[in-house]
Amino acid sequence: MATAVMDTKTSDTSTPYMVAGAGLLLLVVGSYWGLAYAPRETYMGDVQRIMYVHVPTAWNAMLAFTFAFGCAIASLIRGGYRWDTRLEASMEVGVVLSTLLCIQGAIWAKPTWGVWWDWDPRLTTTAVLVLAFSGIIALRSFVDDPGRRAVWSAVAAIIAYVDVPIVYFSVKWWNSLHQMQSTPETVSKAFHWPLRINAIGILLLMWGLIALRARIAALRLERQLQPPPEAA
Amino acid sequence: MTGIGVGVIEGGWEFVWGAYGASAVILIGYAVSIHRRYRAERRRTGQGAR
Amino acid sequence: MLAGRNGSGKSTLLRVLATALRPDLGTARVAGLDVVHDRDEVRSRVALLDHKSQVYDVFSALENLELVARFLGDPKRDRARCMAVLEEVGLADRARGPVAEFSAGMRKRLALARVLLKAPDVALLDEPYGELDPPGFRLVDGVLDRLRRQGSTVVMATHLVDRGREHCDRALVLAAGGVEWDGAARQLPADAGIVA
Amino acid sequence: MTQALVALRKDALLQWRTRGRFVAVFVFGATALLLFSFAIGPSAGALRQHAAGFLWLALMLASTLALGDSFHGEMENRALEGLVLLPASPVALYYGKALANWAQLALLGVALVPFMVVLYDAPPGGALPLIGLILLGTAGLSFPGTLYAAMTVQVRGSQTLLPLLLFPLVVPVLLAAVSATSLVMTGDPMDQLRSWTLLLVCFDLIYASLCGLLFGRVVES
Repeated sequence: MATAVMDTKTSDTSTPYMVAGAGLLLLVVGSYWGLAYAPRETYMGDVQRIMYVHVPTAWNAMLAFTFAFGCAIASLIRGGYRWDTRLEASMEVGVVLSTLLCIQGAIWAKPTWGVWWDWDPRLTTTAVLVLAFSGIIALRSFVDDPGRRAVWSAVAAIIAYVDVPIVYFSVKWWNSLHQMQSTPETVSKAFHWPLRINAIGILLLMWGLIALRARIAALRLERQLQPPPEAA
Repeated sequence: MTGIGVGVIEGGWEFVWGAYGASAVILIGYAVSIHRRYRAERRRTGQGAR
Repeated sequence: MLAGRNGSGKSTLLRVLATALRPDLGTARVAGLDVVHDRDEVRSRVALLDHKSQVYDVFSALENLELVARFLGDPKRDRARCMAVLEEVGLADRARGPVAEFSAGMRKRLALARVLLKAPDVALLDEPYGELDPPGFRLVDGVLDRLRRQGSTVVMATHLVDRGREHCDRALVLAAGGVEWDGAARQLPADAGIVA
Repeated sequence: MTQALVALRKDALLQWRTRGRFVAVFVFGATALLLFSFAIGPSAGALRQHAAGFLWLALMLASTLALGDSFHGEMENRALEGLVLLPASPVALYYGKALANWAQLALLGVALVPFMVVLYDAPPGGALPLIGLILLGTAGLSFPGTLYAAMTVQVRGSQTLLPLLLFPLVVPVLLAAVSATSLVMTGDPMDQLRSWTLLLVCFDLIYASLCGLLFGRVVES
């Protein structure tokens, strides 16, 4: 069981780099398009351009945690460490993307609502998500035994992910008492292209990073698991 | 500065650059940190078993 | 009987056989059952005397045994049976006192009582003589004989080679996780695997 | 099913024998309530408005202490492992412990209410709905909390890890419980109490079943 740690495609290390590179390239293209060519939005003016990076980050952050949820289930059912390394990787990437999402959201809220944090249900849920999964990453660093670490973080990841819709609804009801629902990012047809390009860009970047981060985890695990000296 | 609230928002470019800057710093910074960690792990394992 | 220096893997082996520890590599079978696939079946047939006593300090000796009896769910293991087992391990007079005040030797006797109460097919005893006084030694000998009379297989890890030779049929000496010597307990050399 | 009752009886007896700890946790909760009022200042109006929030915050903080303690008895002599190897079903052991913890936290909540009423001059509202909400809210804390307590007690630094894992998870419980409690205390003009109560019930059901399923994996070595 311990030997099935490494991903199959370990020999060829360049694919993740290429995928990540392609992602970055697309991001540059999409951002340039959004900043330079896309027309100004009638009400929001130029502040609207933040959407071209904010919405794709939101989609991919959610995707990363959904993938982590899948890895957690697979890790519990299949055992072995392959899914565990992917769980660790996708959780970390998910936390980084969600943190970025909160920062972007705050920067977008200031000119729009005059406050850095407007308790928008989506953003508040993201903040809770960042805390929940950072807690799981902390749990992993507290547990030394690889087997136990794999099972426990998978259990915690499942519990945390199931909580996301509940947090969203509770914040939405709680928030609707104070102010009318903040306008969703209404993105008209003309603005779709930079959005899609950036979305695919971040997706590729995320995919490459998760693959690399999983290998880091696998290499660390291999060193930790040093198979017992072969019986003479 | 920007007109806040229901009216049309003029300017606000500093916020746009802020958002894109933060995104670039975090995404690229994180990618570099993964690359460095990956190289360190491969070197440590490279010297060991293989 | 299992002999061998500290850290030779005696306790680990017993814990794997008792399904308390999942083996990373290889397989293990107890009473013909695989410890991983038929885990619950193995558990119902096996009893482990661990170096940790596995008892609740805030409960009394009797309460601890009754708790085990209730979980085993067998009506004939009622309070009388628990008291009888406590009698056998010499704790009858301390049946009601909280285990927190028990000495290490008394805890070992209570742990032995748990094994006797379960009357397993296979008894895995890790250092049964540990922390016991001379009368305790005789007590353990009695327990070993009673388990054997009940038809239980006993796997005992101990350093007391002479007692092992007396009560066991077969002996293994472990060293660094491997088997160094395997044969009839009678022929077990006095210093096998323990010296040097 | 009988094993669950045996486990519940065991955990109830375990908590009764260690009731000294419950008093300490209660004192901690009461202290927290007092500290909140120092943080806000003596103005009755402000305190009364946030009374529900303070009650539930104090209860959440105190419950992490109670939950963290609930597994020390099990781990001392590997007693829990002793039961698992009988074999006692982990699901029964979980619900025994979770229900016992729930009862303890509910008792803690009810005991804190008079303190809140006195300190914050808060109208207690209907006793029955208030107790009902305390039951629903503490269930939401106890079911996931028991699972996380079983995990973190086996690890060093569990005092920080348990709240770190539990608090982000129970955000909906805090939001719903605080909103519902203040509605009970200060009147419910737009009849929102039902939706908050429904949310609490859903949370409790989801995590009572999910944690029961996953508990076995947590205690297996």
